[in-house]
Amino acid sequence: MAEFRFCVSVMPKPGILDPQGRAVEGSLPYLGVDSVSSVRIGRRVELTVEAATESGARTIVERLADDLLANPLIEAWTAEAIV
Amino acid sequence: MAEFRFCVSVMPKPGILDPQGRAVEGSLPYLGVDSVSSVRIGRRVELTVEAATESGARTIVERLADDLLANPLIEAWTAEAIV
Amino acid sequence: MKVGVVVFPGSNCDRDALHAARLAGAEALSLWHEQTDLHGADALILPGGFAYGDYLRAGALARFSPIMGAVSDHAARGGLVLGICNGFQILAEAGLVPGALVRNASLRFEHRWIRLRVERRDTPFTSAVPDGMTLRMPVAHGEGCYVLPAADLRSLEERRGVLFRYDSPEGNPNGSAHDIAGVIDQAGNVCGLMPHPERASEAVLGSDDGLLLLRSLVASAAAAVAVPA
Amino acid sequence: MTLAESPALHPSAVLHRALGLTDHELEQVVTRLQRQPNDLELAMFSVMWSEHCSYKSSRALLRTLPTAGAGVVAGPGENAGVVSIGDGMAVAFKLESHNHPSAVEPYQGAATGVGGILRDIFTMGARPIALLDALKFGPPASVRTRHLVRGVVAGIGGYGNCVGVPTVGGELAFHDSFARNPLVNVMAVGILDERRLTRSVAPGPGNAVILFGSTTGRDGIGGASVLASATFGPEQGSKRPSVQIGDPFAEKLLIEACLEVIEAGLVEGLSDLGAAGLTCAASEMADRAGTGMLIELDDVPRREEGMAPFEVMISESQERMLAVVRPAAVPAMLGICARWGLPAAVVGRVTDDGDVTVRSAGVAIARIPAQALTSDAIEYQREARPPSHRPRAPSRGLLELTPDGFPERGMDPGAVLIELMGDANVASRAWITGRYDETVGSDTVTGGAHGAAVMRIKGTTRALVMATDSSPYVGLIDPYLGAVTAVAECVRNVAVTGARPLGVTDCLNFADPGRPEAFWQLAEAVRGLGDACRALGLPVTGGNVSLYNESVDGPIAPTTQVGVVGSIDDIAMLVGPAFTQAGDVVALLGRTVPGMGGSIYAQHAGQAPDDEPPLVDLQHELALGRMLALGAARTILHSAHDVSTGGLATCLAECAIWGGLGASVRLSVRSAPAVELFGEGPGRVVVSTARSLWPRLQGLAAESGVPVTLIGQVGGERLHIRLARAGSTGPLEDRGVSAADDVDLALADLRGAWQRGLPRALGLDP
Ligand SMILES: Nc1ncnc2c1ncn2[C@@H]1O[C@H](COP(=O)(O)OP(=O)(O)O)[C@@H](O)[C@H]1O
Ligand SMILES: [Mg+2]
Repeated sequence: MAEFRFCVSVMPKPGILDPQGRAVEGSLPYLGVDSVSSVRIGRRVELTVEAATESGARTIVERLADDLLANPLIEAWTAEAIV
Repeated sequence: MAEFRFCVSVMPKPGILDPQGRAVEGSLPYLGVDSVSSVRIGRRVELTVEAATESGARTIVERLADDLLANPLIEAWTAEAIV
Repeated sequence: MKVGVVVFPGSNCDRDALHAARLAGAEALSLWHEQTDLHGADALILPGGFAYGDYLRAGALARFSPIMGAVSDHAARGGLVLGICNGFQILAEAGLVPGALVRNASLRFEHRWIRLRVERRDTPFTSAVPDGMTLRMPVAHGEGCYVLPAADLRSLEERRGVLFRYDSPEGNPNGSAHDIAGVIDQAGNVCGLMPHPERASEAVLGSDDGLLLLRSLVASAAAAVAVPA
Repeated sequence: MTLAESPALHPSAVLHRALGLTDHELEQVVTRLQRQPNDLELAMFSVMWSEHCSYKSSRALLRTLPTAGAGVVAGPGENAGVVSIGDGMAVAFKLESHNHPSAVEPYQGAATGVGGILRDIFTMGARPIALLDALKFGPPASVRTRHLVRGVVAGIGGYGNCVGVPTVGGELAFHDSFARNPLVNVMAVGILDERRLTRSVAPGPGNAVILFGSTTGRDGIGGASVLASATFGPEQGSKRPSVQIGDPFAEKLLIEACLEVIEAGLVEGLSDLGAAGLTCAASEMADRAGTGMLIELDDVPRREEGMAPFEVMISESQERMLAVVRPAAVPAMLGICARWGLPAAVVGRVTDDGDVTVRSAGVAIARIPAQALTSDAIEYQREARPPSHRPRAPSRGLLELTPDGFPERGMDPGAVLIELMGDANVASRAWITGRYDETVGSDTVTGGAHGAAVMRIKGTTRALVMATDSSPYVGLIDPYLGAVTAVAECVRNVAVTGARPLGVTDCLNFADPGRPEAFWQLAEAVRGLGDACRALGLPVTGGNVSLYNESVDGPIAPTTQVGVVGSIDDIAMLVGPAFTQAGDVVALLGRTVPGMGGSIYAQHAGQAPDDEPPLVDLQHELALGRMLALGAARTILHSAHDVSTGGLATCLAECAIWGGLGASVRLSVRSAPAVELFGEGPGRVVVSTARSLWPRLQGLAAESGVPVTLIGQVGGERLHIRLARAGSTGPLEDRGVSAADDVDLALADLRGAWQRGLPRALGLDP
């Protein structure tokens, strides 16, 4: 058995409103920033998986992401191994 | 001028309590998952920057991360360009 | 007639729900989330609060609590389930009612007294509400903005699945689509709403309008008990 | 067991100074130990002898406070004061500050402040039923203030809402002196069955000591991190987080678990872990019981690897408790913790040697008499010196006054009233209270928006009434009077509802006691607090002292925060502040006293008629309180609202706005219109009642020895205040003053100004 560290990024689906992202955009002028747009805010989950192989670990991560970490109605996720 | 898309990952600093991560870990047994540990939860911010060069864009992103996106007392961030 | 109130770690309106269910005439018992049987409860309330701290997403962790299997089975058998606030979020995460509840548009926790329009009186949750009456009760939540993809929203409206809407001069407290405050599932026996009827069940607290919903629940469940299917 | 001489960790011989102990204090440590302390022991002394834990500068003063009273079940010295409310029930309440953490990290600072004060309540066996937050910030227009307000309010809501304790009241004030040093004082109130009263003691040598709740990490090591840097090198040490993160979810589980183990009779003593963590809980519990305690350091459940012994002993990780449990009850206790998902471990036992002994790998690495850390900690008699000049009332120069003290001719007092209604210190707090769950628990009868909070007690006809007040503007001019004013106001806020005040808690927010002027302020405030409570017959049942509240801008306005809890037997008799009935008469109890110092009007006017704050007549306050209780019990009062910030005019406006009913009032001008309308003299209450009850109200006032004046009538959609010269019924035109000296405003305009005031001042979205 080995340990693998993964990161799952969960972002609001396109079309789902993202009030947090909008709030950040709204505060940019106060920081004197006018070159930033399309801010989207999501979650980043890092976790360690114990498994025999990386692909075994990935399977577990993907199940977790599907079942728990993201709500498929409103969010999309991607998972990657962290080195 | 060109557009660059960046992602800023904001995570609780090492040693800083992460109640979210802890709660997720605590409920994993109910999902039948026992091989996952060290869960840390942070934010992922995606944004588009208009700048002449990527390094110019990065400077803006880094300033934003410092001033607005992360709380330096308890959070650490990293920024990377998304392709 | 027994109402079971499910207690998740972090639930904080469970005692309020028990109290209000008793005021509505029920025998009320609390059901610890690690149990897998309902101890003879005829109707269930998933109370408000912050199950698992509402960490990750409100309701996301609670839906995996051991008792949720029994809750689903109860619902599948046609048993009544009422989710209030956090309970609504849990039902939505568990897929027992349609939709998702996300951060309030204001990005702030909102506590205020609102008026609730009751869209249907032919449900087990609203049968005791007099015609034309709007209900006054508090909302208290940070993630109560109801979202549903446009097509699903249309079919929800078509099947008259929206049971409650905000109807206050100050407007919708959270940015919910179509001012939706509460919905009912397709079969009509699972209901979730963000406002707190249990906190508006005695005049001394400012309103007893909420008791009408609990009375409806208790009467409907009692009727179902009296005439076993 | 012998104490292993652990090697000195710090290269320099002046470790004690780096830890914040003076040379004299080190000598005192050596005297008490009768040997040199090792580094771990020095760390334990340094946190326990801090001002925060030892009250070394204030202990002598606090001893002068009256603490005895009917029904007091637990007074100062316990985690919270407890007063009996009859039928075997009692109320636990306490105020506490979290000022400095909130200045650094407003969200977490405020959140952990809420967590800490709640633990003081449920430690005693009480279920927390209410929170009140008293907040002081700098000028509302400043960017720093806005950042702090947002963070603090979000933190209080974030924690309180999640644990499910309603935040039902509080206080909010702005003053330049709080710009860099905001005050975040939180009061918690709980109810318990008296038989379940649990003390923070470690009785019974041989009993097990159980640490439960969250695991222990490196949170809040703060100053003592010099020890870490000595061991690990400066870079690593400076990375040590000292910001504490609150986990309200863990706290909620902790509340339920604690109440369950107390109900089951499993604990002999229970304490929360706050400042100085395990060291403080262990030594206080042992000292109070006259026992000792052995801590097996290796058994403490940890969150991080490689923690040094001192880090474990002084960690301020949140949401932890220490319980003393009979050996036979240990499995049941651990079982309940497990069911609530809380890490728990036996970490030691009670001993009979009077020492706190820390052991690791079978070796004692610290041994200190418990007394030396707590009741026999160092104490100072600081020097007090009154300031050479009294500061004048703050000036901003918005309004001009003519020498006779009247608003400038042509100046409309209605415009002044509108301005005051929108002042950040007076305006509606709805923006803040709307962030707090005010109704969770299903007991809230009256929340934070209007005067005192009222919480019914389920299953009874009773209610608890609670409020918190302070008077920093008066305190700035006269700290003694500031404290007296705060007590009088807070007691009055409770009394106007018809409730009987039960006891007082306080939080003393002052500057560096090493400066004689600052210590004088503290000493004066404690004198005022004591005098006021004695005069009103109320015990001080507990409180908190927060010193060193100053910044590069200088010291804060001396702030004596006061909290009062009262009880009312029959909630049906409750009197609210709002006008209820058109046609009712409006009367003023008490008399206008001169003095504009410290008033909001003085801040706006720039030049007040005088800089003297109004004096408080405590005998009158006592009579007033009795009269209000009788008035409620005999159902003579339809409403009662006390005159405070902004004076009689804003008081009337509030009665009208909240009731949705206007009023027309005629006031006799004895001194100057500004004093009558906007003076903040204490001891006054605006009441309304049916015209037919007016003779009974007069009779009650006479019987109570309280002056009462009929001033008007409820009704309409406007607030009309006509100023008349004393002894005459004629208007001021007689004196050639324009009719603009009348206030005549639509309720809608008053309400608008009042509602918009705070978001506008703070630049927040409404
Ligand atoms: N200003 C005060 N007035 C009355 N009692 C006080 C005051 N300050 C502290 N005390 C009492 O001293 C004891 C220690 O206070 P504190 O260290 O704040 O307790 P804890 O650590 O449990 O919060 C408590 O019993 C408290 O009530
Ligand atoms: Mg304590």
